[in-house]
Amino acid sequence: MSAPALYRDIVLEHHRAPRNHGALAGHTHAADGVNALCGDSLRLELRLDAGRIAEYRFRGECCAICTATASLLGERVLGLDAAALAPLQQAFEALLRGEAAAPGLGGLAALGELARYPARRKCAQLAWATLSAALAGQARTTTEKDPA
Amino acid sequence: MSAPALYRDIVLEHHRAPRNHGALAGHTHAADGVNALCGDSLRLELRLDAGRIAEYRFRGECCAICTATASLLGERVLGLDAAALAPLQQAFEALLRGEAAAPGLGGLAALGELARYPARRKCAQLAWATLSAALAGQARTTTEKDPA
Amino acid sequence: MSGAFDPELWRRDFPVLKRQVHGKPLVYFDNANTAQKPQVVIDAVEGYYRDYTANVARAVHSLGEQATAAYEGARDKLARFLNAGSRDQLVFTSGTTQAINLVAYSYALPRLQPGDEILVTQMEHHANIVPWQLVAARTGATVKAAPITPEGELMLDRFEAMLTPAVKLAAVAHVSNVIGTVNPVAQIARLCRSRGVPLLVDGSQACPHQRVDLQAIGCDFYAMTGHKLFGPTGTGALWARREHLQAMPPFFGGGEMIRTVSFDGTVFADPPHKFEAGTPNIAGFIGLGAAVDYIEGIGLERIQAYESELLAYATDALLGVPGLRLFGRAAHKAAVLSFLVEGVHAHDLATLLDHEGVAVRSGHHCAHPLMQFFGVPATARASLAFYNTREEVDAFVRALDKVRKLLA
Amino acid sequence: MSGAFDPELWRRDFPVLKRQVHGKPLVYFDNANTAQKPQVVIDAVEGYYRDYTANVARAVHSLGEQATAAYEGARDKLARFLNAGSRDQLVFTSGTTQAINLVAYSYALPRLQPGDEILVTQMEHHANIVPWQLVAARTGATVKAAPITPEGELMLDRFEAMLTPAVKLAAVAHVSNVIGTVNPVAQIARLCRSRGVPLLVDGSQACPHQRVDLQAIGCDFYAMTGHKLFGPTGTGALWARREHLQAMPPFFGGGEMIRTVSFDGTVFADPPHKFEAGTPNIAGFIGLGAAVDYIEGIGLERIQAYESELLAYATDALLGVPGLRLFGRAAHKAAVLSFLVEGVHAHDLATLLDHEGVAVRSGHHCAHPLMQFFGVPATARASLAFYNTREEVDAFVRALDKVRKLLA
Ligand SMILES: Cc1ncc(COP(=O)(O)O)c(C=O)c1O
Ligand SMILES: Cc1ncc(COP(=O)(O)O)c(C=O)c1O
Repeated sequence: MSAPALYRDIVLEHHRAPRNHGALAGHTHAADGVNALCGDSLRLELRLDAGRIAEYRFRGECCAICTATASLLGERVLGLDAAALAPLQQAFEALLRGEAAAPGLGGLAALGELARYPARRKCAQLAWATLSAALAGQARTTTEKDPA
Repeated sequence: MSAPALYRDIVLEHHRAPRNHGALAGHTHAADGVNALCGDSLRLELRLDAGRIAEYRFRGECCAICTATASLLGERVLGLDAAALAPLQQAFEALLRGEAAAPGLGGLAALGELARYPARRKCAQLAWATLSAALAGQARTTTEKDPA
Repeated sequence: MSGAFDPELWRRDFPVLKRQVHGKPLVYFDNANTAQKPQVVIDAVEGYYRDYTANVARAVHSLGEQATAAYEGARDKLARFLNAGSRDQLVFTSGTTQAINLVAYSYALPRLQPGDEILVTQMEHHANIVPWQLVAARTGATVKAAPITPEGELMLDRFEAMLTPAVKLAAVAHVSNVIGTVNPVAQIARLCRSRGVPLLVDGSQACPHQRVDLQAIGCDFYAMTGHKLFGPTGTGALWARREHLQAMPPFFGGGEMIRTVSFDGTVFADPPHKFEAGTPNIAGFIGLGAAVDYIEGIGLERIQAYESELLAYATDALLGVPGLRLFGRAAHKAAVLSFLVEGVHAHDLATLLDHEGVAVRSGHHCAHPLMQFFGVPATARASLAFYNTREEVDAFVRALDKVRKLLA
Repeated sequence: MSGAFDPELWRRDFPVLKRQVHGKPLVYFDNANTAQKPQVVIDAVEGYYRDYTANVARAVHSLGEQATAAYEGARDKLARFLNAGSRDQLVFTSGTTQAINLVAYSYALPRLQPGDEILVTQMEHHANIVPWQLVAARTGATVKAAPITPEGELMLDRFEAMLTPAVKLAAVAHVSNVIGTVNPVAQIARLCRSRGVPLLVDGSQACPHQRVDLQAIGCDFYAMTGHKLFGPTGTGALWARREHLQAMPPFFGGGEMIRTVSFDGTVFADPPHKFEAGTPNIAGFIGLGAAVDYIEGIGLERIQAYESELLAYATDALLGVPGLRLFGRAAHKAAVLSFLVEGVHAHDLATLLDHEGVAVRSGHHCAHPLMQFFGVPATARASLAFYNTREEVDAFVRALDKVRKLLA
């Protein structure tokens, strides 16, 4: 099977060998993200150090898109100031809507194909939502927003 | 306007000059029939003599089909034994379903066109229903059976 | 302006209008009952069944995504059409009847207390009376009706006086389906707001004939029907203020209106999906989206201008028919003409007009209280649309004349 | 027998089946979600819109009579199809969801008392759980679920033991939409009758695949959906015993469900119209009538025989896929196959199969409690119909293999 563009090599690679996978002892922030509609569930644990994301670990029962996003997201945000995430998330949402990838997105740009898969977007949004929740001190979040 | 067959001469004639129209002082049986769906309402008064319909009078706010039926029905049943009406009513119902007119129907056969006007059948059935109600000692009846 | 509006142009889009009835060209004057459908609507329905039949919101396969996009796209179109504020405030229903019942069961039923009142008007359709009676009967509330003038206009001062503290909900037709009266719903909404009474507007007869701007009206609930808006049967919508939709418990239980279900407890979805359990009328709503596009392509302002000229023409013509009584002479009126001809019953009128090709409705028009007000059991009703013409009005009046001569 | 059944013959009647998806011929295996429509159904819908669009039961003109005859004719057809006893026992609804909610609101809600119970099963669709939860929450009743075996069969002895005096209603799927289990509904109905417990059967998934004989089943209520029976969206029906329909108060208020309305009191129509307020989905039901004719033309017995062969073939083929787990192995089973492939999430399966032209559904299938029973958040599901073929099953398995190699 030639992989459809949504499952391009980088996505498959992060699905098979996710970076920053596992639990994080001594985390300062954490959240669970679930999407019962899809059946994705994600656990994210972070250690912040003076406002910066010093460590990032995730695990869960997720589809390939969700896993790859969580993995690519970790790579991208490690070392960033938590306050700097909002514009990045906006750029990612624009990508999902079909706009060209902003340069700052890094590896996350590989998920641009999702613009053509509206039903799968929440799979990628779950990692983001869980990150936001963890940073906001919410223990749980969901991307079960209704179809739009 | 050439009258459509439903409004054939005999029907129009009985609509314009209904027989046995009015009130009946000293009636032994009476009933009100209404059909709020159509807006027909009929008052029927009878005098029975030894089981026979000796007098028959009707009045009301009715459409031409209803008036003509009540008038033709009166002509047909005057003098009849009330117990003999059931087969006549069955023959009339068969007529409304599109079967050939039984010879016993007399002038009522003129209403056979109603087979092609399902929405108008209740207009003719109201006179029959009111007659049955009066004979059964019911004060009120209706042909608001649901469309079938 | 009306020189620019050529109904013949639009008639071509409606296959039924080419039809004959009893050998005569069809004159379809029963638009308030249900409207005819333009080819683009028929094509949209057919296109879904032919090319991408799939359920919505449940499938990640291509057909499912295509169906979902078209179905939810129809919601966007309708939201723009009605100036709904947000697409999430539009709940799809099977029609106005379901929309009003949704408010009755999910909004009114849990709130009503013995002694509470619901205020309607004397000119309402049964769909805007009976649901309130049903929930009133269960709660000990009562339904009362504001009176109308002999011309068929709502007595606004009386309505205002009846807005007592006991009134917990008011429900008013935007346009009467029997006599065409256009009620001043924005003004009524202001009255209700100032008394803290939520207002439902029954918009079934308004949407096809005038621009409906929900932001400008300012009501709490607005119910509409798709099949009268040149769309498919089995479609309609309830619009509501966001805070009501948030606060109301769900109505139907089932698929698509939940987040999670377990026997320990169930979490519901956000509006509008909270109120849309089960598989919706997907083909119908896709067709409704096409109907909205079609109407927008003509322009409701032009439709309204043309129809009010046609109404004036038809009113004059009818008043020339001897023995004809016209019901409803509101100053602000849609193109609906209820009438009777002396000595002729409404049903005979409708049957005999049909023999001349003219389709009008006869009966109580699901508005018994209004019939009682006029003191008649039934009327005949001619209700016009933008694809009707003066020539059709002429044919109608000629046919009326024949009927009158035959029967009266 | 199956030599006589040539699916290729029937495939021609379904325009969608000629379609390609991502450049591959469409293999539509999402029939339990919604079924494809034969041309005769599409034509019936289009014919109404093109030739005789009119409202039903309200008009005496020709279009109205034609529409009413076609609409009520569909009721006759469906009544015969289900051996309903009488056409008056069939209430048209927008689908199974509305049918079950009608029973919940009009039958259960007025009867339930604190402490009462409603008995369902672990394999129900949300449409047969959430309505009962909603009315239970309002009345102080509770909903309990009879367990199933690991094979996905209802534990009948446990069901029987749970039929305690507190149980005021039982509600059971005829066929599971997730695992295809065919429940012994006639036997369940006997159990319920002997305890005096009314039984509702959710027939959504049964009607398209086997002969449903309501007289033989002996339940109290039966709910079905038209769009899964190759008919239009927005159609369905509730069948009920006559005494229930007589005793139940109306549900929706509005036009067509009344005799007379006044502010002093309203008199309701007889069933089924008592429960059919407002303008129905006329085009939809006319299409459903055509769907019933179409299915009768093939014969449900032949359909069932063919589908069970196809199920055996598909089951064998799937069990040959390494790492594949099949959910539900009931002895009596319809052609529905829920599965997961080790290391592959259901959603990735569905997306990648779609790229090979194969439409399956992934998710919880509106059956969270059943997912919880199997301990998985979601499955992929292939659900077959009589127009599916062995060649399609082969293509599906080849596609599965590719997906597995790509992801696992
Ligand atoms: C078993 C079962 N019950 C109920 C439903 C709900 O049917 P509908 O969505 O047509 O109302 C479905 C279909 O999704 C089903 O499979
Ligand atoms: C004013 C009014 N309200 C409500 C309705 C009911 O609409 P529907 O039958 O589409 O539910 C109608 C149409 O018959 C109407 O004219």
